[in-house]
Amino acid sequence: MPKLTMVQAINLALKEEMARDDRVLVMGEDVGVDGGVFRVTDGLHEEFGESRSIDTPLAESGILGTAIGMAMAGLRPVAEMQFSGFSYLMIGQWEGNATRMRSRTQGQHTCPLVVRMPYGGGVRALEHHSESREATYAHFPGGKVVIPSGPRNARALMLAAIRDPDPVVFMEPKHSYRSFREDVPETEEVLPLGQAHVEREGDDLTVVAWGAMMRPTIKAVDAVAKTGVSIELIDLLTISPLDSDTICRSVQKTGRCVIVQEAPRSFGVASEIIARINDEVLLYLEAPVKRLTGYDVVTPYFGREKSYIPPAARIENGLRETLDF
Amino acid sequence: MPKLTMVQAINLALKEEMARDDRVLVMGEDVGVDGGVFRVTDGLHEEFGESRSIDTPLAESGILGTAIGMAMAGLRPVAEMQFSGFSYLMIGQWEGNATRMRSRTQGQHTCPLVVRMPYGGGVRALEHHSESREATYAHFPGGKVVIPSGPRNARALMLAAIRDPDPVVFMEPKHSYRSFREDVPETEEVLPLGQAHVEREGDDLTVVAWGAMMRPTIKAVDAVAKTGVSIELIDLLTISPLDSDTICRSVQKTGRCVIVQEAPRSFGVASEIIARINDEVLLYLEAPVKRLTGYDVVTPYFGREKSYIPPAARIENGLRETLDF
Amino acid sequence: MPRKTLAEFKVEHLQVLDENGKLDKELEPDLADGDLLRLYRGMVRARELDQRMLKLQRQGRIGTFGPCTGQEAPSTAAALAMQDDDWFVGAFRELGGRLFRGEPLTNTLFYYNGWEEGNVLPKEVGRRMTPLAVVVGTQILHAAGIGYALKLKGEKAAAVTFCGDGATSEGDFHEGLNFAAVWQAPVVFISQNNQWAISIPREKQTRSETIAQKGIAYGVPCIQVDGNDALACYVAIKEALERAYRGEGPTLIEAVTYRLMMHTTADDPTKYRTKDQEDVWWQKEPLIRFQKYLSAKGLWDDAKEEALREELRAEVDTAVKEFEATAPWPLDRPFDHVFAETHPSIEKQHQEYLAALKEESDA
Amino acid sequence: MPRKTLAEFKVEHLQVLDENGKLDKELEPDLADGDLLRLYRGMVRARELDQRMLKLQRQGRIGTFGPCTGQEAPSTAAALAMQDDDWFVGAFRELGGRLFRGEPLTNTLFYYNGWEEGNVLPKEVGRRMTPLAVVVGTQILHAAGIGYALKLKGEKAAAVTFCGDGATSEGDFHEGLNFAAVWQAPVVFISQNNQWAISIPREKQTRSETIAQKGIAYGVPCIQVDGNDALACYVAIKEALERAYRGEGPTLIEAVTYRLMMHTTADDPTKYRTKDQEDVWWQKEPLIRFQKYLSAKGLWDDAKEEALREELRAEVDTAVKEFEATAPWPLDRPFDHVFAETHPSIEKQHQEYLAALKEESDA
Ligand SMILES: Cc1ncc(C[n+]2csc(CCOP(=O)(O)OP(=O)(O)O)c2C)c(N)n1
Ligand SMILES: Cc1ncc(C[n+]2csc(CCOP(=O)(O)OP(=O)(O)O)c2C)c(N)n1
Ligand SMILES: [Mg+2]
Ligand SMILES: [Mg+2]
Repeated sequence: MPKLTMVQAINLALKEEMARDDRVLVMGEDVGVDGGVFRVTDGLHEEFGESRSIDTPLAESGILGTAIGMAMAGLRPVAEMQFSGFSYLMIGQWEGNATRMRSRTQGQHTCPLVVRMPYGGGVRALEHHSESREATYAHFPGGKVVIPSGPRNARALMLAAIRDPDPVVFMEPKHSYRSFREDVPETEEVLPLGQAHVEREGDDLTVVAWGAMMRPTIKAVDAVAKTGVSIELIDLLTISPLDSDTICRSVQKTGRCVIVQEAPRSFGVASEIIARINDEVLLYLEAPVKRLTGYDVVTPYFGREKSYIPPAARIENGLRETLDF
Repeated sequence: MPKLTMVQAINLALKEEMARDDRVLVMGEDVGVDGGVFRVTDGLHEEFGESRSIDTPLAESGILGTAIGMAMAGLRPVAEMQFSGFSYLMIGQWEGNATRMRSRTQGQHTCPLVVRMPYGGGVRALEHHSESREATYAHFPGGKVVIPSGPRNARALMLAAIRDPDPVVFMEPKHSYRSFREDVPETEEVLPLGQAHVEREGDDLTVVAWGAMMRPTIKAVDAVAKTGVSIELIDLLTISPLDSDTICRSVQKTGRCVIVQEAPRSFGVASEIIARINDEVLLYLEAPVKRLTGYDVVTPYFGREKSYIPPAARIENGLRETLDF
Repeated sequence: MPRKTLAEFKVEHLQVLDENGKLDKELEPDLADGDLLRLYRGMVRARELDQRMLKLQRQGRIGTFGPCTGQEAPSTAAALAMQDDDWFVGAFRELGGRLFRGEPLTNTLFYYNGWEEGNVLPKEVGRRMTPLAVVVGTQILHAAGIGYALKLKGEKAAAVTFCGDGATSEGDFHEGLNFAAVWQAPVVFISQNNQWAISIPREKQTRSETIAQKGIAYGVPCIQVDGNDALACYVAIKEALERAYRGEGPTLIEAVTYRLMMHTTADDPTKYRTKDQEDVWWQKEPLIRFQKYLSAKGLWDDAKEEALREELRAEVDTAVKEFEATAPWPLDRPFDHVFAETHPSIEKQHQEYLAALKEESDA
Repeated sequence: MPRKTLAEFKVEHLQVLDENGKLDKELEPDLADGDLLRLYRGMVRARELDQRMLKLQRQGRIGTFGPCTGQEAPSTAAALAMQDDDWFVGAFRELGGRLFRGEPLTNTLFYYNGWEEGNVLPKEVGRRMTPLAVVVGTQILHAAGIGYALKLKGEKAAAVTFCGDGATSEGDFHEGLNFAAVWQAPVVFISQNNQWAISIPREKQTRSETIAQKGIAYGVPCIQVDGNDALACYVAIKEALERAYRGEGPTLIEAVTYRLMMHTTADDPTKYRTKDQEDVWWQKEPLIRFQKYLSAKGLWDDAKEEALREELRAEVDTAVKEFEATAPWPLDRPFDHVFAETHPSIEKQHQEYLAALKEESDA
């Protein structure tokens, strides 16, 4: 099994799927000749030509809006937003059309497309290049939101997202793009959307994280586990529709839960998870669910960004506090 | 005290503030000569002229983007999105500029502006005219989200919103636009932003609602109260920043809570309220917090809309269930 | 080196049949009599349904709707000019074209009664026709994307899309024309300039002398046509389609027309425009002149007109009866099409909803 | 009635000083020697800072940044042409103009080191200058709104805004020009067409022959200038400003230039363009020809050049030293400017954050 970075793994998935299915194409700003500013679409231009790796004009609504047309006409576009911070310009098309075309026409027209977008902080980038706003997309019915946490699941989820008959926002934690490698099987591996993954099993505490937060969380979990505590760690993988069953089953068992979220605290994904726990297994809780999150401030420029994203030490403290409650 | 509808009360606030402060102006599609499709800006054109009641071209990003420029240059624009369902087209400007200008320039440039938008269902309108998406705006730091529930607080909150030094999304429950009247004082009344209002005091159960959900909720609360239960009813008024103190103090007292939300359930405002209760007063809870909400489906067309928005009977059932838990 | 001219542009206007029914023989399209009659019939059919809907709305039998009266020509002419394999990507004032393409009359009735049923078309009709686009201008981009797909697949087909004059102010109009131009995609953009966007007159919408010239910004061939002249519309659209089929990219057509009725039934035009202006445009409306044209050709007379009107009114009657006799789908239908396959968390809400409905109806 | 021409348009090109320093006397602006020298100095100052930043970035002493080398003329000429009361609404390649308007060199260093400090300007400078606009094209609308405000208040002032060639594809460009045109707002739109939007060449960005002609879509006067010719830039901008002051509305100026360096330091242009193309444009860059022009006027010589360069390098040295000696604001500063007044729920998070920081540093 080759050891790949997440960039390489997503690139592999795109290549595989474009080879397998000639309806699939990639499109966006600089995705063609340049291979994408993060090189995620590198080589696709050479292999599949410019008509299937489209360098578009600089217009996000234009990219999604035309992708919708392509999807309705039988193609399977994978559109890139260069950074999630520019994706707000296409929310009109997302909310107004991509997520509604199926219900609007009762299945007569559909939008099988993927919108890829690097998100999140930690790469010393300019303003607007570091936000984590999965909750924004998760609140719109009719669209799915997927966030991989490592190379292997990124590849398997990307294959699933492209094959999914509905529109998927695929948010790529750019902090994890090249920071580590994983074995990625040579043979095809596809993970189902809408299902969380239990990364570590345990009995004393449930920890939920996703995307770039998985790495510091694993670090914290392992540190605390060394002290003899049994921790269950859940990687969401799909944000919406949310797999509450896996979470609630775990909390029912452990009675304690910590959620680690990069985004600002309020109205984020962690809140929804707490609400699901409240709905289903409140009476099993032995401590308040803890949210370790970003803060309700405008994302700081990179000079002051680091400590705004929960670092491993803070997560570790949070785990201990919840265990000691 | 004159009895006014919410449309008249907001119109009054705009008129008062435009008369008091010549930096204030209204702008948007059809807000001028026509007086707005709901007549909220009626008469402003005659009284203040077309340069302060601006009929803009049909472009939502254009409306907010130019309003931002006006605000930076010393005006106090009140921009209308004709329906909240079209406001997604301006989220790029909202997230990228309105909510960030203060922090970006550390207060050197600011965006004192209001974006008014009718939202919500119940008026038999076309597709895209019935959504309730306050959570989308609430998750962006740096902007406030305000929702009045009746004529009197609509007027007092509008005055506060216009005078606020920061950008405010002012969501108007169009179902309540003309469905009832209230006494609105002749003298100026201004309500502080960021504070919830305790509409009824009580000891047995806390109920939280906002906007158009207040009316059916009051009905349900009154029906249940007749059976000798003491219910505290909180009207949020400001969605973000959220006044958790008022909510948590109440739940600490009552031990039970029901939240009524028009929007789809997941990743909505109710989830954040539950999370705040979890953070602060979990141990006082005697029952799971109940969410009575819309569903995670694409908002149905008006022929099937009614029962998707929590009706009074459903709320009443929910209150009883939570009391009986 | 003085200031030197880099590029020059002009915008043309096309009229074939003037408001008095006077024909420019040289420009007359070569249409078979049968096609001319179908075109006329298509326009009258839309008018009849439109006017009936106004009555139904006033009687509270359907919800708010946006009439198309006076704007029958551009979309009906387009539908005549198009092949089955071309995509029809409308906004919301193309009743003529939609019906001509085969949309049943009942769909419009369902739709404006707030039922998703109205968007479900017979397979052959719906295959290459998109549903009404309520968010102004967004469909323009879909057409550009569809055009790209047609080109990629090597189909000799085009996408024809419509928008209003107001819609040209939206960013999506700009992005749609630009993408289609860069891609040289087979797309015909038709802006029905009906002079108004609700209460906003054309002069407040944009300062350009014409809507057509907006094509210059994208290097897209453009023309203004008399949008109440079905022949001019046909000629320009046919030409644009041929260009598209030949791989020569998009065209922008401005069809100058007028919204003779209110914006929607919720609107009161007396707030913002004069009866005089309306009267002037009633003189220019598209049906009368076409009728004169057909009569001059010996294809039409009063008896035929009466027979046609009667037939179409009967058809509308039948559709209204069918509509009113139709039981709506069950209330929980919206749960069926959130995704292709439901998800446990949504199915759970579904069951909860059904239980709540039952409880409420039992109470 | 044949197809009749409704409207005709042309787009002009203006060059005053060609790439060899040859001057068109007739078009030469009437600028005092002092102004010419200030203009040159302003461009060289930007070049010196830009090149130093490239070095700092490679040494890891600042973060990613987007160089402006080769594009000094349009914004510096604009700054010279503008009054203090005009608003400067830039994108991110107007280093020349920003410095000319009085922005301290250190601001750019702070900014690209990831500190909000970089956006806080001396009061008089910041008063009518907006911060860098990262989301492409959004600032264009702000300029239109500022223009409206100036007009409403009756000020004899204008907003001058910049964007790239890529930015013209965004919906906000379209909406900004349209709003300003409808309002006849005093705005000068300058598109620095540097041929590239990261890796996307101008031909893939739009099919129009010029960027300038996009003004036709809005009824906005437009012109293309040699954007490496500071005199042509000055002439066109001055003319546009005068028009704006006279209440005659906006102008669109396309300044044809070239991005001589990478898009940002994170970009590798060898992936998508040739060294040859870059070389051709190095021959046309703006400083050399202006130096020739000044020399021909007897205002410049090698000694002066050397002295200027030395002086400016020393200034940059000092700024870098000051930057590196500056302690950043405290880590919790972002809590101070969420709103004018904080809110209990945010203050609570603030305290929690401070406690976490303390705990982490104690550990
Ligand atoms: C994005 C968006 N903004 C606002 C509206 C509300 N609205 C519906 S139709 C309309 C006017 C449309 O004018 P035009 O494009 O000229 O089309 P017409 O109605 O004249 O056919 C407006 C403002 C909308 N549906 N979508
Ligand atoms: C809305 C948006 N989309 C994408 C980006 C990423 N991006 C930054 S600069 C740039 C290219 C800009 O090209 P152009 O407008 O020509 O300006 P130039 O960089 O050439 O000065 C892109 C795509 C962005 N900052 N904002
Ligand atoms: Mg119109
Ligand atoms: Mg460029």
